[in-house]
Amino acid sequence: MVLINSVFCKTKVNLTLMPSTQAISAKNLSCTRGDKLLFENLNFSIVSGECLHVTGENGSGKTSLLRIIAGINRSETGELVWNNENALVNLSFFAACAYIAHKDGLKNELTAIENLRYYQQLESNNSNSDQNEEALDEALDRLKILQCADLSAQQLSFGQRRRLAFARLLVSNFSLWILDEPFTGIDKNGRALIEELCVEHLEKGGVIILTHHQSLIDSPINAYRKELKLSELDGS
Amino acid sequence: MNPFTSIWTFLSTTYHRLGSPREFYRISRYVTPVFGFLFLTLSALGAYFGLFVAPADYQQGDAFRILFVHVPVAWMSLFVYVVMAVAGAIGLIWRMKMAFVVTICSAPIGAAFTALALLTGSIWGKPIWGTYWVWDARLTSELILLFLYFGIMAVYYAFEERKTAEKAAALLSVVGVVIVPIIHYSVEWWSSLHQGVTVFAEGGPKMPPSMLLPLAFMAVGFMFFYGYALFLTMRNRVLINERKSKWVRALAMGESI
Amino acid sequence: MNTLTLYFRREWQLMFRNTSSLIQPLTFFIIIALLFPFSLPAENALLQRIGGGVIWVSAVLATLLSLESMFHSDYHDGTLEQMLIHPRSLPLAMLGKALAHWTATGLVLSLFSPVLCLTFNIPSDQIWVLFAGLLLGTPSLTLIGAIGAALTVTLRRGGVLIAIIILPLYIPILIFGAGMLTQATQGLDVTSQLYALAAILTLALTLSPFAIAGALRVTIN
Amino acid sequence: MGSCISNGRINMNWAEFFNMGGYAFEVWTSWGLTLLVLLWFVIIPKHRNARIKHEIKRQIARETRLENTAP
Repeated sequence: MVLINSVFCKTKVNLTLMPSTQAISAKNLSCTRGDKLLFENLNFSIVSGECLHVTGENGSGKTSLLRIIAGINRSETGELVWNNENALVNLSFFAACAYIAHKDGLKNELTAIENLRYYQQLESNNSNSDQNEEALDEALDRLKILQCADLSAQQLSFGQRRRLAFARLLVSNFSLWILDEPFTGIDKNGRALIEELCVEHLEKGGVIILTHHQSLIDSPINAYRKELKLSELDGS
Repeated sequence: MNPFTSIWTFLSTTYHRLGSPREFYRISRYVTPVFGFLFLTLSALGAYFGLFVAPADYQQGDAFRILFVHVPVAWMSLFVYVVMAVAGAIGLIWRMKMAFVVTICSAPIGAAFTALALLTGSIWGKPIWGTYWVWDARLTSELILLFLYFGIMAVYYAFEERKTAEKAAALLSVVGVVIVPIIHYSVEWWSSLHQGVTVFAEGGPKMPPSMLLPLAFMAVGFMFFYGYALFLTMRNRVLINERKSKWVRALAMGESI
Repeated sequence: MNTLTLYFRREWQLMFRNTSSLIQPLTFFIIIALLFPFSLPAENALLQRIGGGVIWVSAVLATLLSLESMFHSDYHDGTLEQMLIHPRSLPLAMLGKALAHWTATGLVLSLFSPVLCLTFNIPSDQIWVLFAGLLLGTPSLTLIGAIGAALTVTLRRGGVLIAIIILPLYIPILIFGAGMLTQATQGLDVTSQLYALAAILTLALTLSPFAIAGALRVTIN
Repeated sequence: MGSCISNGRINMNWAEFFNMGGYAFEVWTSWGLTLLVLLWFVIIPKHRNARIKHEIKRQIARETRLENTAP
């Protein structure tokens, strides 16, 4: 299955139409690393406008869970349901889902705008280049890094790189954002900016799944928040 | 119920049973000794006919008696590779735990068969060709096969996470099985020193029955040996893989399952 | 833009930003090939006889060397994770990437091989045979090798492991490629070997992208 | 050859049999090596099986001890 499902990929997925309500739910997910059982029988269900905040100790499997939801790793049991369909064999899920983690997926050799353009081209077949370029500038501007557009990613500061990674969310039409520790290494203004983007996304009917080691009580996201706590299992 | 349906039901239940480590461990307890017994009987018969009964070859003298171990071992080296790759493919496609165990446990056995085929082949070559090693097509193919086995084992031991290691080794064995025929034909083209295929030649075997009989006994016997050794090693691997589970813990405490 | 072109162009863009990745394989190829005359009696007749084989072995080693870095940076900067989950076909993406990689290694080596042939005193009619063989054989080397690169990308010391798992798989290509030259020196026809190399290339082009994609899905976790 | 069958009785000349028509070294090394390898793949796993079970038993003992000492 692993080999085959990527074969019959039709790249022409209609991205412009976001269904009015989105829903993602998980049934009976589990994950083991080596001998250690990170979690089992894990369930959740969120719909449009909700943000799932995954919490837990270090090593409790937060990142592993996010990678399973994003489709990088597979759960040994259970299933993931996206809009009433099995998510991981469904191309519309992969088109709708964006995953941003510690490894930012940016190339040192390329400039900020080139990095962003690659991700834009990946997700769309729209060949109107003027419109596309406009969208890139707009995304960079929104994250206040437009002045860095022609700098290579290597020259960016860590905070600027993070912002560039998040700009990716704006150039394509993703309805599910999966964010692994989105506020790490970013300054106060940057964090406020990202929170603002998240709220906007949730208001539009998007879905967010994120991990953050601290409380989100003071954050504007808190109003949309649902918590999923991963507890330490004893491993047997 | 018609016989076809019942056979199918039997096969599918067996498949599902063997797919579960616990069921495998339970069933293999009875199957393994049977394999061992069949191997002993058949190879003892083969050895008797091969060493005592078969008359000396008019060209090679008694040196041809090496072939009674060399040929079955060489066949097995390929057979094991195919089993390994098929199991690997089953594991990757249907995500069957036990299939990976078959792949991983077959590799050392197959490598040993290959090494044996090489050793006995060159020992046989010394009196016949006058040298231990010639760049003959079949010896060379065996040598490459040995490296393929080593590659699969090396990949398996390179990963710390067992599941990744199993899948990586399985994938490599599937890739290898596609390339093995190409290697075989390329090496054959490259060198045509060796005597032609004797056993499965057109128009029936050219071997006299006195030679064919022990060869057949040994070949089938070695097949059972593979099953025997495979199940023995698989039982250990299952215990290690499932050591946290209740049934293995109960087993270690002396309870039966 | 379709997946194949997108990845081919991206890989090119990256390679030209990083010039050392273009120069290294070629330099390595030349140095390896030129080590042989130093380690053998400097007789023109001998060098002429072994020249084709030496160039083929050097091409195999140079390809192998370049493979280790094929997925390295993609893995470390997270691009590979993103590739696994974008809605485009991963095998096609890998095919594009591998072909681009070939143009920087195998193609460059093949184009340079006639010059090396001159240093080995290989007659001009055989230079063409060697060139055609390399042109048909090196893409298969890259495509098959990429499977090994994908399997070992997460390992800290993957280089030796790539060699162990991939070199045995290279033997048919080496046999037909170098054997073609032996045939040519004896004045025999080489078309059947060319067909064999073409057949291997066809297989590699169709199957190895799936194997590379499968290997990445297995090892990235 | 080392044996001949006459009147249903097998008469063995063992010295001749072991000599293998002058190929004693080759034949017996091949058969011996094969036997050795086959034995290896039987003895080692059987030995290992007992050891694995023993180790799991020790592990369980360690765990129960930890549980008992814990408050």
